[in-house]
Order: sequence, then C-alpha cells, then structure tokens
Amino acid sequence: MMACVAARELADGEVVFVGIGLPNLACNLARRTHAPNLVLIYESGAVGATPSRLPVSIGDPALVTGSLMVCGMADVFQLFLQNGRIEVGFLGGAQVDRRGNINTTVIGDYKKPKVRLPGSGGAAEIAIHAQRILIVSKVSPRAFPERVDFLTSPGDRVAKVITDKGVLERDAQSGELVLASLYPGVEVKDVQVGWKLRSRAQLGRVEPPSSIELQLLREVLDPQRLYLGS
Amino acid sequence: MMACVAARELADGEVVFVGIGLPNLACNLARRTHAPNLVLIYESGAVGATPSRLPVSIGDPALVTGSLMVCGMADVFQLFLQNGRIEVGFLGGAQVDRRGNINTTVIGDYKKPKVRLPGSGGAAEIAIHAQRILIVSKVSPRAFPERVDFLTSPGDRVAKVITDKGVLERDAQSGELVLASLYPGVEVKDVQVGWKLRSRAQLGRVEPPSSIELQLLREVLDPQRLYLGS
Amino acid sequence: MSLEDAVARHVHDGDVVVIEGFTHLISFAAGHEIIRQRRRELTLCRLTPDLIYDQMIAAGCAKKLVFSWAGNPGVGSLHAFRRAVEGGTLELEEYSHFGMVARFSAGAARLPFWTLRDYAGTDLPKANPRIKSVTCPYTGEALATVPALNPDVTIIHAQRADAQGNAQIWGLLGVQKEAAFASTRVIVVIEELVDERVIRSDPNRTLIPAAIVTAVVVEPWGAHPSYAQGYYDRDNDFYVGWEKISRDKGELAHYLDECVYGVKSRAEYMQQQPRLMERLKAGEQRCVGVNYGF
Amino acid sequence: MSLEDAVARHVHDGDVVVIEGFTHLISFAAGHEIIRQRRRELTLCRLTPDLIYDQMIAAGCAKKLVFSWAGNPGVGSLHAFRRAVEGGTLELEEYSHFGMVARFSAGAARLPFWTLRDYAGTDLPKANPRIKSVTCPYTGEALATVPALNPDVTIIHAQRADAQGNAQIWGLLGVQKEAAFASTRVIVVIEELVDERVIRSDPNRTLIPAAIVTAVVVEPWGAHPSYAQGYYDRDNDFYVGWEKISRDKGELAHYLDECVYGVKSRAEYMQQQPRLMERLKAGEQRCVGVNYGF
Repeated sequence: MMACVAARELADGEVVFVGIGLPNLACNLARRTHAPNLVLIYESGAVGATPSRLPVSIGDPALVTGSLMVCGMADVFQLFLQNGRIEVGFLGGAQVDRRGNINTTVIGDYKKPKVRLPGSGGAAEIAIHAQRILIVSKVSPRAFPERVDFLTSPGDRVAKVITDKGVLERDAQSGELVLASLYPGVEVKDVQVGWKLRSRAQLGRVEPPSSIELQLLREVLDPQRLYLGS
Repeated sequence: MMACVAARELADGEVVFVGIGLPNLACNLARRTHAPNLVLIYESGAVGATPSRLPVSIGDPALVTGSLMVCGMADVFQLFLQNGRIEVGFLGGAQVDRRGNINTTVIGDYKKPKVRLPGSGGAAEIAIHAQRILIVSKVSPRAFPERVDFLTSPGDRVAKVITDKGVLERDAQSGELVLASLYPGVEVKDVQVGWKLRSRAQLGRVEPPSSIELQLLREVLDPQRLYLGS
Repeated sequence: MSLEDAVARHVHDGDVVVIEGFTHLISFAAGHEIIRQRRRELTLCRLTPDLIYDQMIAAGCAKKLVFSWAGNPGVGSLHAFRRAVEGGTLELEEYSHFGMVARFSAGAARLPFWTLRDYAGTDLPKANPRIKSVTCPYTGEALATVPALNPDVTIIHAQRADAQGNAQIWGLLGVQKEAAFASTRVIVVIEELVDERVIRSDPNRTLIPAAIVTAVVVEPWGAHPSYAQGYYDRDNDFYVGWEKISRDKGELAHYLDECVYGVKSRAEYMQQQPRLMERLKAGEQRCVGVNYGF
Repeated sequence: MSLEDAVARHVHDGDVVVIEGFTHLISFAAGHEIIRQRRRELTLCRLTPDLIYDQMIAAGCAKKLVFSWAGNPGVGSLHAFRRAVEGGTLELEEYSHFGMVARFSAGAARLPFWTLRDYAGTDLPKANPRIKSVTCPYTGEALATVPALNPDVTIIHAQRADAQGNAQIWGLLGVQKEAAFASTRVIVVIEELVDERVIRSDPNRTLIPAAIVTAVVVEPWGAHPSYAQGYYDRDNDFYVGWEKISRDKGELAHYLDECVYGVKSRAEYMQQQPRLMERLKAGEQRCVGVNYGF
C-alpha cells in the first residue's frame, strides 16, 4: 500500500533521488505504470538505472549494469543535488516530528545516546536540496514525537509523509504535518502521533492498490517479498 | 641547443608539466636519453603521453592515444598542480624581468595595450604551484626588461632561464637573475638584458649537444624542423 | 532537431554563450550557425577563444569576451580578437585557465564562488576586480576566489549520444562537464547518434546526462577544423592558414562569406571541401573493453 | 609487493587510515591484514564504515571513527560500532555524505577547506564543531565549510592496473579518486595485473595514476564480501549473516579467529570457502568499445 501511494506521487519525467527498499519499489512501480520516463538517481552515482533484479543496496551492481551514467559521488552531491536537478527525494527516519524534521542520528542525547542510529548519510543534503521530499515511514506516537531528539534533516521541503495508515501533508501556513488522507478501512483515531494531529477539512480517502499495481509489486518487482512485508 | 640544455635539466622519474614547442622537444629528448621514466603531464589533461608524432598543440590527439591517463582540466589544476604533484614546470614569455617574473598578457598598459598577448593560460598557476620553473626564451634587452609591463607569472620558483646564448639562474639571496653559464663560442657581452646583469663567480661553459642528442632532435623528434628552427 | 532550429530557439541576442572544448571537440558548426543567424551582443566565454571566437568576433556577434588564453595554439595570434581589443571595441574579462575552470566548477555546483590557491604576486586581480579572496575558517590564511559562471547556453560537441542526449566523450575532456552543468540550457551536437543500448553498455563513459540537455543535434564533422578523437584529426593546415586570413580584414570577410554565410549547413560546408574527409579521417585504435557483469 | 609487506611498511600505529569504496571495491583484504598485524590507535575514515570497519573496531584497531553513515546497508546495524559508541570507547567525528565527500575534495585539491550549501537547520554543526561557515565575497551569503581530510594512507581496491600502479576502475566510483589524491601514501590493491598496453588503450578509464601510488598489490577477490564489477558479485548472504555474528561479541571473536587471524592471506581465506567463486563469479556484459585513433 505504501509503495503504491508513493508511486502515485511521482509525475512522469521527474528526476528522483532514490533510496533502497520501499522508495525503490515505488519508483519502479511508477515507471511501469504512469511514469515510464522517471529518471532514477542513486546516491551511489548510478543514473537512469533499470536493474534486472531487485537491488539489495544503493550500491548494488545491478544498478550499474545497463544504467545511463555512472558518476563519482562528488558529482552526485555537487552537480545533481546541490545544483538543484533533483525534483523528488525520498527519506525515512527513526523519528519524524510535527514540522516534518527527521532524525536518523541518535535516540537520546548525542554524547550519551540511548540508541546510536546510522547517521545522516546523504539525508541532510537531500532534505535541503531536493525540490520536494516524500517521507515513507510507519506511524506511531514513538516514531512521530513533537520534536525529534536530533535534527538530521530539516522538514522545510517535506511535501508528504506516506505512512501505513494514511498520508500526512506539511501545511504551508503552519508548517506542521496534518492528516490529509486515510487508507481504506482506517479511521482518524487509528493515526496516532506524539502531538495533537490536525486533519484537513476535506479528508481524502486513498484508492486501494489496483490489481495491476498489486500484480506488478508481488509478481515482478518484489516476488521474494524483501520489502513488501505482507 | 636550448632543447638540449632544457633536457639535461630534467632528472629521471620527475613529473613535468609540459608546454608545446621546445619544452616538449626537451622532455622527449630527455626521455630518450637519461630520463626514460619522466612523467609528462599536459595542461589538456593527458598524463604519460608517448606521442607517435610531434604534437602541434597541447591538445593534439596524438597526446591522448596511448597515454596512461586522460583527466578533465579541473583535475589537472586541482589534483595535480595545486596538489603539488608537479616537480618541474616549463614557461616562456614575451617578457622576463630581473626577478624572473613573466609577462604573457600585454605590452604597454593593460587598458590600452600596445600589443595584446594571449594571456595567462595556465602560466600563473604553473608558476605558483610547480616546485621548479624552467623558462625557455631567447634573450634580448627588449624581452628581458628591468620590470615586466604586466606580471602574469611570479618568478619566485624560477630555477633557470634557458636562453639562446646561455643559462641564467635565480640567485637565492638577491632573488634576481644572474648569468650562470654560456654556450660554446658566446662571450659575456653577447648576453644583453635590460638591467645590469651580474655573473656567477664561477661562470660555467655548456657542453655542446652530443652527436646522439643532435641526431635524436633532427632525425627523430623534429625532422620537419617545426621547432628547432636551425 | 537541426542545428539551425536549436540555435534559433536557444541562443538569443545578449546571451552569455559558451562553446567549450579544449582543442578537442570545439563546435565550429554551432559557431557558424550563430554567425549565420547574426546573433548580437553576446558575452562569449571560453578558456581558449580559438579560431571560432575569432570568427564570431569578426562577424560582430560579441560584445564581451571572458577568457584565459587568446591565441592560435601552436601558430600565433587571433587577429580579429587583437584588432578588437587594441581598437577598444571588445570588452574583456580575463582569468587564468585555473580561474576559468574554477568559475565553471562553481557554476556547476551552484555555489556563488570557488576557492583556489592562485594569483598571489600576479597583476591579474588588478586587471580583474572580480578576482577576490576569502579567509579560511580553519587556518586563517587568505585564498583567491572567482565568482561562479552560469551561462545562458552551453554548446558541447560530443562523439556520440542517444536520442535523449545522454552524451559520451573520450579523449580530452576539458571543462565540458562543468560548463554543461553550470548552464541554463545545453545544446549537445554529436558526431554519431547511437542506440540507447550503446550508452547503457558503458555508463562510466557518459559525461553529460540527458536530464540536463535541452537539445540534441546530429552534425557529423561539426567540430572541423577542431577534431573528434576516433572520428577525424585536427586540421592543422587550417589553423596555420588562419594566421594569414585573420591578419587581413578583407580576407577574413571573404572567408566568412564563402564558408559561413555562403553555406546553409555543415553538410554543405563539407561538400565545399571534399578532400577533408580523406585527409583527416581517423585511423583505428580500439580500446580494450571492460566487463560490466555481476 | 605482498599485502602483508604493504601494510607492514605503509600503515603505522596511530595513522589516519582510509579504506574507501562505496559498497563497491571495499578492500576487505587490507582491513583483515591490518587486523592481523594488530595495528592500534588508528583514526579510521570512510563515508560508510560498513562491515570492514565494524570488524576493525571489534579487533581493537580503532581509536576514532570519522564517518557519515554507519550501518549494514540493507540489513541493519553495525553492532561492534554500536557497542563501542554506546559504551563510550570510540571517539566519533560525524558528517553527512556530502560533508565527507567535500572533506576528501579539499584534501585532494590541497585546499584547507571546502564550501558547500548544507547543514542549515540541522543539528550536525552542534554535534561537530569542525563544521563551520564562510561568507561569500560576492553575494555576502553564509555557506557551510568542512576542513580538508588528508589521510596518512588510503587503500583503494581497483579492477585492474599495470605494474606501476596506473589503476582503472569502472562501475561505482565513490570518492576513491579524491581520497587517493588527498593521501600521503596510496596502496592500490587490484583484481588483475595487466600490461601497460591495456591501460594505454583506454586512458580515460584510469582513475588513479602511478605518480601518486606508493604500493601496488595483486589480490584477486580482495574485496569479498564487497564486490568488483565485472569480476564478482556482492556476497549479500554474508552481509545479512553479519547481523547475527556482530550482535554477539563471542561470535564476532570467533569469526575473527577463524577468517582473519586463522588465515595468512587472502588466498587462504578463499581456500576456506571455495563455494564463493562459483556462487559469485560475474557474468559477461561487455561494453561497446571506442576508437582512440586520429
């Protein structure tokens, strides 16, 4: 479901900075449905990849073989990201807060962390330079606190947060995340976050995955269910 | 003669930033005599070239075919020159002054030039970053004024000036060019510059080109006499 | 798209224009088309103005030149350039090669400036006040800076590309990548249109991705008298001959009439001088390939 | 030179050490040799510490880690790293990927710092005071800076090189070129030693020139469980399995005893697990070549 919703957010021809897992699935689903000319750029330097297998890391050799361009990482960050060529960036995180800020660094205090997370990787600069950020993350009060413990990636460019219950959007006026639409069978009260979540006046209802989307995901894109889970 | 003297200045294994014309001849002469492991780097990005014909420009395709590496010019200037990897740089110029400063920009005033010359090219940064500069230039009072009209390349790292009459060196203490050695048959009075030229206490006498050097230059390296002149 | 259309649509009077290529892959075809379409008031930028900018200056296209070395490499002077400068009719903004490379690097990274260790002790910052300095926040030392260069349009000649404009270049690379990424619009002129599969078979060879390309034009021999490694050699006789042509205003005008205004396209230009192909066509020196399998 | 000799001569206690390679071409062989030679007090730098630095941390080689993303890509955590950090026994200096790339870029260009548009609104500068800022001399805007990183020794795994060390790499390039040029000493470990003519047949493919290389070591499969495009695939099973091994100190110690201390060389390591070759050997996907003739 999350992969379908993320895929539908992508317009044909857009240049997308992709991570591994659900974002990669979403991009490849979009390419096979409504957005065949999506250009996928991986942090590792592969541009325009059409992987012959589901990549297990953003450095997977399958992203290189048959891609349109492979460049060094200085070019990825300077010539693509900082240059402003990336239209959509996908991010995830251990914590997402009220303003869409993301934490992938530590839970607790930086100097004495309760949990040490991997760190920024490219997430800080993706959040700063991609024109539109899509966050993909399961929703819970713990994962969505009022304020992140450590601000790794600023939320200013976050457009939507695609969760397992529904979609949050960043309200342009208040700058805070609000509930925009729900998946089939989900109620407003099922979406629990660490602050008083407001809803759009017109709450949307997300269309369930079509049979084509489901078939592509389950039989073509992730037959081994590496990322689809269920 | 100038090409021979320049060639003899190069030690085996050195990394040399080469220009076209006499410096290129000198390097290739050195490679075929005492310095087979000289590494030639051209401003154009060709590293370790072994050209199959006499290159007519530093961008000649013959410098690319069969070279060890070709890189972009950002790498040439940042990773090789500014990085300090270049041991010897060759320069020439319309004017060379008492302190070894070079002018390749204008004769006369910059805003209203009497003669507009090509400009710096890479000469400013070669003079600043190569560990040792060799200037190759015919000597005359006009070409060797007390002070250049425009300072394109600073003389601080100039080691020697190889002229058509003899060799000048930059005196470490005074910082000015002094006469160090004369070619066969040349007297001190034949070396005329725009200031009172001092001579080393022990004035050297340059050995004439050996028959091997002459043969290589005339029959192998520049049979059409593009750069040898006579 | 034809080169005529590409120039008509994407090169406008008053634009900041870059035709790059260091000796190699200089798009004379695009320069000639700009002359034919009588573009005016252009700011021409290039490390080495070379013969093509000498022709464009002579034809009255240029208001200003931003450069680092203005000569006929291995031959002598660019005489139209010299006449314009010595006559005070061409505005100059002058750097060294590293300074120009740094300007394109900053432009490509969309930074407002680039830092370099350069210009200490030279007169260049006096001649060009846009060369400034910055203090290192770690060591306190002063370093030179140049401002970003972001052209309106950059024209690159490449050996091969697919229909989308994913362009591959080998041999000398100059500053083509930086100039293209720095530019608002990018025109890629190619020797050979290839299937996307050829590009995809060797992605490390791609220098300019279609994502930044505005127009793709197929124009074989479009770099003559410059060269294209693996396709044709540099026409050194033409470079040597330019000394005589450019010294004389009349001869230069005659050259433009005959070889630029007098033809409609590069194809006609090549028909005018059929011996070029036999004289300059490249020999074979194939690379040892690599395996991209996994 | 053998890898044993190269590490003995060129990697010293207390050194700032870089083993680079983004997923691709990570020299596990060199990491294991450093563990076997019991180097201590190293400052390990790398964008993604990956399994190799997790092993080196577990083996007690590291005093400090300079990095930007410390995880087991696609799997989970690096548990030896986490234990060291959560236990306070490993010093950290943390950037984002772009920050690390910029540090290597500055080091390679021998500038004291690099400028980037980054970190505004993040907590990273608070966690790392070496992230500073500079004011643009043209626009007056503030931009982030990171200091140059100039390692004592950088170890690069490459697909092929000649005996002098002119090394060619294809597939993902990471920051290998920048790290090598930034370094005082460079060890190049290669899959395949080739004749100089192979290198010279395709000079654009050369990423690291012999002029900056200190030692060349031939070590086939030296990157396993990482991969070498065109030679062997990534051993994803090993990465997945590392989660279980690294979670438990005892299991990790057992792994090191058996696969690192228990073998003398990469050749012995490969003999230990002969099925690797049949399982991971790369298929054929040759590139379409190019002509370098003129």
